[in-house]
Amino acid sequence: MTEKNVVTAIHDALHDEMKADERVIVLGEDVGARGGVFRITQGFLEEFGEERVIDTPLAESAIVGVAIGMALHGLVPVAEIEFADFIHPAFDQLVSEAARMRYRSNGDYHLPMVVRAPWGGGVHGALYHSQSIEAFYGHVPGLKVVVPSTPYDAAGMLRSAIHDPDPVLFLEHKKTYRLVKGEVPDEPFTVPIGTAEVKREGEDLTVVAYGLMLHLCLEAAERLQQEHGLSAEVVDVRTIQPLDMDTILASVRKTAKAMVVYEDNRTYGAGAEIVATIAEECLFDLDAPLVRIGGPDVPAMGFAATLEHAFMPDAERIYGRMLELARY
Amino acid sequence: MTEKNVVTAIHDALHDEMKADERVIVLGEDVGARGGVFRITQGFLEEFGEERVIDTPLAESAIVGVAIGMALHGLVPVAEIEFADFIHPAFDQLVSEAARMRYRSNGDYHLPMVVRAPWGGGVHGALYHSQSIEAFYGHVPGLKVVVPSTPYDAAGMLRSAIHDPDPVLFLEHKKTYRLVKGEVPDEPFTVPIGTAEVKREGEDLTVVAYGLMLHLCLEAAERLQQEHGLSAEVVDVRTIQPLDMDTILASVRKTAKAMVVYEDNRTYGAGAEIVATIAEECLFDLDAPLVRIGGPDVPAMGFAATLEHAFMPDAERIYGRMLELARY
Amino acid sequence: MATRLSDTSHEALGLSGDDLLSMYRTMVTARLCDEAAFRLNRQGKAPFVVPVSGHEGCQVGTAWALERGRDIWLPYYRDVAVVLVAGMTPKDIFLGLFAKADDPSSGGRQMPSHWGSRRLSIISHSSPIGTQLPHAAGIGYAVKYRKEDAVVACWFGEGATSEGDWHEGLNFAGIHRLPVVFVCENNHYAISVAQTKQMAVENVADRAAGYGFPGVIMDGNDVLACCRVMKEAVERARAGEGPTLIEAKTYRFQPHTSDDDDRTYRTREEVERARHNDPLIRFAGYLKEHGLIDDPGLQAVQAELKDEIDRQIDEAWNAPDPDPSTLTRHLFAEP
Amino acid sequence: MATRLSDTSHEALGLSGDDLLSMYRTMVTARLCDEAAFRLNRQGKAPFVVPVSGHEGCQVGTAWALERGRDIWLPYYRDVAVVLVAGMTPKDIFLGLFAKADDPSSGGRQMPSHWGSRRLSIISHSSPIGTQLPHAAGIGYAVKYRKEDAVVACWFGEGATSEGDWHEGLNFAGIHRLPVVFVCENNHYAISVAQTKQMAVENVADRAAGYGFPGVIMDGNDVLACCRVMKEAVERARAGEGPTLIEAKTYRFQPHTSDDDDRTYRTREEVERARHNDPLIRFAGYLKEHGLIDDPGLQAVQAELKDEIDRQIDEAWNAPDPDPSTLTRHLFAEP
Ligand SMILES: Cc1ncc(C[n+]2csc(CCOP(=O)(O)OP(=O)(O)O)c2C)c(N)n1
Ligand SMILES: Cc1ncc(C[n+]2csc(CCOP(=O)(O)OP(=O)(O)O)c2C)c(N)n1
Ligand SMILES: [Mg+2]
Ligand SMILES: [Mg+2]
Repeated sequence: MTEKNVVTAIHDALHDEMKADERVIVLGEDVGARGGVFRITQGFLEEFGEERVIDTPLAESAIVGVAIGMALHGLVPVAEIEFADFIHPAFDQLVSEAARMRYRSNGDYHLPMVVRAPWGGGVHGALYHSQSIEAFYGHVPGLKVVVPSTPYDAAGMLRSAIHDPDPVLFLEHKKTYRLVKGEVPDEPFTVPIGTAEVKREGEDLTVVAYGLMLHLCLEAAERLQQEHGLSAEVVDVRTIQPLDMDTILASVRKTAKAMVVYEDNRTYGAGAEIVATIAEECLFDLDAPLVRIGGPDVPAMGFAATLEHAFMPDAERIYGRMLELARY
Repeated sequence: MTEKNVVTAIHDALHDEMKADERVIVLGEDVGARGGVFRITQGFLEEFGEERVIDTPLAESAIVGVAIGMALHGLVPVAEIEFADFIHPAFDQLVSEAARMRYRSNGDYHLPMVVRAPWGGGVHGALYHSQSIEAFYGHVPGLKVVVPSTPYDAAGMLRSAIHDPDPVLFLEHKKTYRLVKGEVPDEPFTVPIGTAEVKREGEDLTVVAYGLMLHLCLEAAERLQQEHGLSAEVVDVRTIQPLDMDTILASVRKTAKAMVVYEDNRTYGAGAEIVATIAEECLFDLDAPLVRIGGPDVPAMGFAATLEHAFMPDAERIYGRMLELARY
Repeated sequence: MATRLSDTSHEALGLSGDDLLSMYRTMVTARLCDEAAFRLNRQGKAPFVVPVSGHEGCQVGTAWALERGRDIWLPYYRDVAVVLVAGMTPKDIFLGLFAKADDPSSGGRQMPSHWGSRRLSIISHSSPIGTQLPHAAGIGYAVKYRKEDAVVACWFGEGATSEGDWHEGLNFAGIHRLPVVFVCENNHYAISVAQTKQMAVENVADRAAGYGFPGVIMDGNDVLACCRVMKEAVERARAGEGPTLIEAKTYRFQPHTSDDDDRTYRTREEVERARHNDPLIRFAGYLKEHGLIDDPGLQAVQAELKDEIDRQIDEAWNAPDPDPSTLTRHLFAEP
Repeated sequence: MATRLSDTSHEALGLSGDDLLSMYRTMVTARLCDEAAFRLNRQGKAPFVVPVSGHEGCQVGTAWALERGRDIWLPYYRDVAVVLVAGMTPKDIFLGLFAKADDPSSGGRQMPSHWGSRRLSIISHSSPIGTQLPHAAGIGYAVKYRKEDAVVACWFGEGATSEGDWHEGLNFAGIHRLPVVFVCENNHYAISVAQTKQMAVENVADRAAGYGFPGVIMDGNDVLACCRVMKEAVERARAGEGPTLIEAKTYRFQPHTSDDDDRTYRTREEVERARHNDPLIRFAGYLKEHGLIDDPGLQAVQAELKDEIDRQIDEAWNAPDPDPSTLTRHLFAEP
């Protein structure tokens, strides 16, 4: 075990996978000499060479489309989109191509490939370096979409993603990169895609979250315990698609109250699906209305600190709603 | 009043708007000599000339991006995407540009533009000519997304869209094009964007739908009335974004039971938001669990008739669930 | 004299008389598949047909320069004749047309003429135009990375050249000098949109210079010219010299698909004029000139192939439909 | 002799000595804004800076050929000097740097250097690279449709040329012969990615042929050369002769942004070498050669402009922040 931040955990896992398997290659903007703008691929060019560490032209549709071609012909590409905000030009390649290759060929072809993208706000990223994109891609059958939030999960799920025979969109919350630290095993290990995890056990309400919000919820849950002796069960979604509703529903059935917290624009966000499924599956187990906390429905957070703060759900507000719900 | 099908209603409304205002122009693939693959712009080239009826290259990102430029400089472009399935290459232009121009310029610029796209299945369209795309775009603050389902609404909402100072994604269900007929006023009229409508009044349950599904729900409601004397209130969503939850919630409060029907992939679909909001806003008014009927979570319907039928929610299945819910 | 010149030309290409006859049979097969498909369409047995007629020359000519079992094919929907060269049978094509469970491309999931077969190294493609260009580049990269000597060939219409993906795919292939041949079947229309509304240049091939590799224009109705140009491009690719963009000037004789009405956008005279350049007639003339076949022989080929195709159509027609329960299969790897 | 040649050149361009001094002052202003911004960044007062240094020559040279109040500007983030020519003040720029409520581009919503102003006909742009190319074409179409004589100018780095939108935008402009000038500021890097990994050609301008209009290469560090080439392109556009793609070869002296560390991808020697071609030094030399200014004069300009900029920075710094309640405004038209 070594204590690592999220960047190091991802760097190391990717490094080990590249070392273990020549089929694994990385491609993206600035992944070479620069080692990635967030330093995920630092040192890779020197160690693995230009053929396996490809600085691509500024062309996201090609990054994904070329990765598809590589995956069709025996490689395991790990593509990086510099910021999740810039994945949109590749929307068609992801939705129409990557997600459908296996299905449309009736199982004849498949695509072992990963697309990594740093997402999320709280980093002075303004309108185009702060976005949440998981709801768009969660809605695409044929794509797996993961949102690990700890160094352990990030390392373990990246390994699973690379080993997965199907395309995985691997979303890394930028704000957690250096903020969140944790123990990571030194030996290879995996965390399965498609499983949520109870990150904190509790009795009085269930809080469902992922990304940076998970950490704010854990913080608020701790405070709720200390200040009021109320215990919140915090479930980390971890995988947006396929969504592990079993774990979420089990928790809600236990606590009878549920709240979902996400940073993305609230309307039609991922939290809608979670709340809707709870409402369908265990409506009569509930002791309180369901609660969603999401970002406001504006394009994204502003650059001005005042506007960024006004956008992001914060621990204080989450805490307030948790207390209210627990006491309902 | 004249009885028209949806194609004719849209054709006529667009024609009148072009006639009334020289700023209105249409652009898209095959909109000129061919009059559009669905004949929406038939005769336009002859009447309005090449300058106002632009056959574009096969490049959706440019179609939307060029329309943005036109809207920035005094025109009111009505862009056609040949099939909604092919709008994905323009995702970035819609999400990052069209939806954000007003917001990012702090109100300095705005974009009076419409993007029309035929969507939906049941037309032997297979994986790439049958898709539902409303959930992707409904999640984009700054875009209005409408889904009229009758000739009257299509004509009235298209006029509203063209008069709207902000970008509107105007979705036309292909299967309704020639199937659905109805009376349309001969004089110009509008139907406001952002309002749902109760298309059939009822007491025993609320059914929320749009597109082709609306018509299947109305059919099933009629049968429910005739065979069981149970009355379903059918709400036509009409506008996906901004969503008129007031009308929907009022109906649910009245009937205490709700079901949402949509053709799109079920998970993370538009129905999730509607159900989630009902669960948040009137949980304790409900006498039965909330019900969602959506398409299966596979990329799209197959070309084989067997696969297409297996995908599409049909009137029989909707009827069955309505009966079950009404009797709950 | 003419004879000798032509002689040189096909022999210089390393093609025997049998090869030529075999090429001709493939072209005729493609044409007959079209005719049968439209007949079935009128009978209500085939809801959607994508015709190839007019493109057989450039398709067979270019495809012939590749090797089955070695090279990789990325055709587009118009490429009936390309997939025949790649190893599909008329039965395969009609299994797709009828959306049968055994359709090798997609098991009846995709529209007809959306090709794919792992066994034959035909890469599955979709309907959105132009998306396969980056795939071709990626496959080319993998071929080079794995030090294989395969060549990747990617076909598309001139309409596809307007898409951003087209640009991005060619640019990537150029940067890494990948073993990819890009083949444009320029029939001057994207459905109804004439070439002049698609681009301000006469030749798609002129764009190759902007990607750092050669662009070559050829008469798409001259099957041997196409084969020669393609062979050179394939050799360049195999020798590690990078991609080539080749452009075949051709024409589509039928409407865009069975859903189209081409009378709205092109005159019957224009279509008739184009038929004078029918690649089949021209190639038949070449074969006769070289004494490889005579008129009765041509008729016999036609009749024989027609019978064989009809037999295969019957087989395809009687094959089972996809089981509706398979709708949810093959989303991800199955346990 | 050299003097005379140069004389001809600026006079042939219709530029007076005052014009040249005015151009020079704009270039110095841009450079000084950079220096101030980095200083503020180190002081923790400006979290994000996008430098212009090195690009002042091609920016002022090209922008000068347009007319305020008549023409339309689509700059990209590097274009501090372009927006100065278009009418923004240093104060405007620093209001943006500090994300103040009065930032004319976005009221503090966007990152610094994301320009826009309806009053000045500067079209608002976003961060995603290359998206403004189709906008430029669309504006050009509207200009032509409305029979105006405005010219649309669109600036971008060579990195942008790899995006599909770039291709689609130029293609559309070519087809309709729109009054658009496309200006590539080729500094040979897209962040860390060297030009050779972005394209297999030496000149972006070579791609213009594929869109049916001229491509012109120029020394981006020679402000008058840039002005001449741009003037010709603007005249062509105004005369209804369609677009031009012009390419300025230049260099970026600073890291990509204040978040970048360019030592990871280019040597200090390379940067030093490029500084020998500093457009400011070269232009100062030209002015001195023509007796338009002397060394004390240059120093005086520098000092005067620095004071003025510092004053404007103070004003900007003291301006109010955006009210958080405005977060939800301007999503749609307000009643
Ligand atoms: C992205 C996308 N946009 C639009 C369409 C609709 N469409 C199908 S074929 C076609 C024309 C293609 O023309 P071209 O590439 O020249 O090929 P051809 O049919 O002439 O052989 C169009 C516009 C599509 N399939 N995909
Ligand atoms: C679509 C998109 N992808 C990636 C980025 C990240 N990015 C910002 S600037 C840049 C490099 C741009 O290079 P170039 O166009 O040459 O302009 P320069 O900065 O050299 O002036 C990149 C990759 C982005 N902003 N948008
Ligand atoms: Mg064509
Ligand atoms: Mg650059």
